[in-house]
Amino acid sequence: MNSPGLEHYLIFAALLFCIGLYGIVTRRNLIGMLMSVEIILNAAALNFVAFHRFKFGGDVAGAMFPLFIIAIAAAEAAVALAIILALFRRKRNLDVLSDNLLKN
Amino acid sequence: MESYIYRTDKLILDLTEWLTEATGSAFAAEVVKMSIAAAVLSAFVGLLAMILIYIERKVAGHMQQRVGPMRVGPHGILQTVADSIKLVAKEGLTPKNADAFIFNLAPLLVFASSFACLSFIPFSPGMTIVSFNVGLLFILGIASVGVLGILAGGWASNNKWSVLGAMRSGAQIISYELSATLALLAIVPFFGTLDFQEIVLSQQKGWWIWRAPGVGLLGFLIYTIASTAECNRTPFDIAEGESELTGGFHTEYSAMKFAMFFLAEFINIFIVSAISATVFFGGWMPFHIEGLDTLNRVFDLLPPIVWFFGKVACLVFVVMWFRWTFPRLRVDQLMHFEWKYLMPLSLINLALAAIAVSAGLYFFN
Amino acid sequence: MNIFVKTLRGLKGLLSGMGLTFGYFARPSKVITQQYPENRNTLKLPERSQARIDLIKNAETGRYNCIACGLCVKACPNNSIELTKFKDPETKKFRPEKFVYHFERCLVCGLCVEACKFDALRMTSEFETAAWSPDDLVEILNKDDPWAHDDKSDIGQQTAPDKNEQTASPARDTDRQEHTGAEEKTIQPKDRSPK
Amino acid sequence: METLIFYTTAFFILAAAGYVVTTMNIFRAAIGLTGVLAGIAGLYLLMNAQFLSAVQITVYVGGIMVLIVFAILLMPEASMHLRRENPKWFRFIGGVSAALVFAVLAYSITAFIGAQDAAGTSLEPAAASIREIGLALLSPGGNGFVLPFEFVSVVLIAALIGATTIAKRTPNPETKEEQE
Repeated sequence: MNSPGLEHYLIFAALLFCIGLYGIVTRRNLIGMLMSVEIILNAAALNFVAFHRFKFGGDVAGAMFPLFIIAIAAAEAAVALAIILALFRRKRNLDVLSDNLLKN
Repeated sequence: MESYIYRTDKLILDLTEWLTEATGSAFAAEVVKMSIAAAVLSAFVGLLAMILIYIERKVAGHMQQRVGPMRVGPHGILQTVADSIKLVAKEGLTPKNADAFIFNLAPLLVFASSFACLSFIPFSPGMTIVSFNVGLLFILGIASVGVLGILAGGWASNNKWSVLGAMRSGAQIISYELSATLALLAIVPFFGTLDFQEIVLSQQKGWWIWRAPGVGLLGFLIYTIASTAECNRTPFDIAEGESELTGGFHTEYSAMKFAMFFLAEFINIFIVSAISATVFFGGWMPFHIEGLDTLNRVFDLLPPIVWFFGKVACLVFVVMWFRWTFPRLRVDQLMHFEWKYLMPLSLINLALAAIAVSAGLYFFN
Repeated sequence: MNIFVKTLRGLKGLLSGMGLTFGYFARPSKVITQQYPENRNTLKLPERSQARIDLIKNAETGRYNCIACGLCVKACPNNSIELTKFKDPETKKFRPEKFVYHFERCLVCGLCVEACKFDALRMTSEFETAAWSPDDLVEILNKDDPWAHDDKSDIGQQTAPDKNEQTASPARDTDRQEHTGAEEKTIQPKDRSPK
Repeated sequence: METLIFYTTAFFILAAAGYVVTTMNIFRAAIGLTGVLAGIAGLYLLMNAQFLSAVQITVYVGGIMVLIVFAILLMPEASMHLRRENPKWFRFIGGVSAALVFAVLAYSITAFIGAQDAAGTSLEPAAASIREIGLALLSPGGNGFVLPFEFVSVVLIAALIGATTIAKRTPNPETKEEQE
């Protein structure tokens, strides 16, 4: 076995991405979907770091994107959880398919 | 042999060299070295917790005109040994409706995060188990993983008081973590590195608590308050308010699992004191006054490790002193204090530090 | 500006508190804890400390002050006093035949002493009251009266018969018959058992 | 050695991620997600990106996960057990779509790697140091990131205020009607 290179990380990130995708499709619970989104974001960030390390010889831009992804993920999680909390107070459940809020 | 006590970095280097020769490869030497470090650290943690618990009880006693444990061994020094044997021998219970997997995982999470923090502490020159360039940031990050363990433990107990205690505890820790982090970050621009050994080395001319004008002292005060709260110690121990929430998040825990929470608590006290000693009081660096060479040589007689543990012991004593002096805060007072006073103060401190660094304003330069 | 003054005042308060505790910490001579079994010979309890009850004797007549009125029995929340009385043929007054004290139920609250109108009860400081079995805790307080012997076999329904002492009872039983008057009445404690 | 660590960590992360998307208990999913995030921090360390690893642990594990766990604790009834899960065909669709996406990704990755090997344009493995990251974060111009950096701070403030406003307890019109 040679030491892990770019392709290892890329394949791994693709797998992780697909697991996150599966989660988003199958989950009906809002918090569960949010967690799947976090997995996908992490897979993307991992790709950036892998390219930065193995392809571009440590170019700063590759290390910068995960930082921004993490920052945006923090903002996104805060807002999403606030919305989920407000929704929960109204509907007392978090099922996306239980009834259509926008219809009525 | 004698010089090894003073030059522990040389000791580590020689040990690595010897191990590399003996085992034949650098990798095997590293594995052996890490195993030794893990064993030493485990023994150290057990011993440390026992000593700290004994000292805590003695300090508590004498501050309240009592005497503390006296019976087991001379002046009760074997009391904590007996207590720990009792704790280990007890039956570990899991409540019937608890989520057993998470219930058992939570103390491990808390303990592991505290234990991992220990590996970054610079005990002596070159004596750090993991020495790498973002040590300070990493230790702050890992310390916050413990909150998850607390929340998980409270939730998995399936007991509403545990959940309440866990949420109070979690809210308190993540709030005060901000102030603690900001207080430390205000000092970071002065030494311009996040590696603990380099932080210590940058204090050769003087400790940062004096060298950084005002910022050091203010930062130290903020960090002491915030870290006391982070450790869930009185006067910020509402998470374990005995009269209202019994034991807080660890109400349902017994035996070894409870011992792990307990151990983690005392390791945390040691860790925050060690960070404080390293960042503000020069770590293992002996106290030096420039110009007074005789005095400096006298101070150099003590090995660095003694300096380190001496400083940490003083800071731990201060934390214990707080506990047995001050009354407990109410939960709303606690949050008001953090968000309305401590946070703005630490932000101001950070701004002052930035100004001081960019203007080159520090002493003994 | 007010906030700074307040903060400084608060800091001063905190520091003075810390100074106080450090003062205690630094002077071990101020310790007030007593190491109990070691200092047994020099141990002095405060006068008002209360550990268990005792009957008071009149110093002149050498008799107990108790007139077996039963107020203490009624005052006791835990039914720990059991009292039988008889009319003394000499003085034509009621006297306790057996004043049985169930220490195993007693809370040491002192309500019986407060209830007593005849200065017949008091709390003593005798605190080493550990026993090997609950039966040992049942005691007859007027044991100086010749008719109140130590036989506990006929004490209340709640007490299990003590087999060791049963052998001694017939001999003393006669003793009792001599002194007991004709009228005999037992004041039974009120039934307060939970339903 | 590096290979061993990589495969162990990768396997651990994938197992934890699989657990996150399949478990019926949302709290356990959160604990699993913690494992995923911590594992990815480990992979960053393996790629010599210590700063990113520290940030990952501090913000993701210490911040976002705690936030999610708090949210779960605040909404006990709806999130503890996901009883009404999906019918089987739903899971089937998820599996198929994930597999399809993975096939596309895997194909493009192998094609890309093959092209790279043929062209030989890859540089030596290296990682940006903290000093470089710090300088780039605060310098304007072509290689600087000061504009996105400032934007992120504005976004964070906006998110902070927005989240507080949304989650604030407002009188619920439905319950009000019930009371009347």
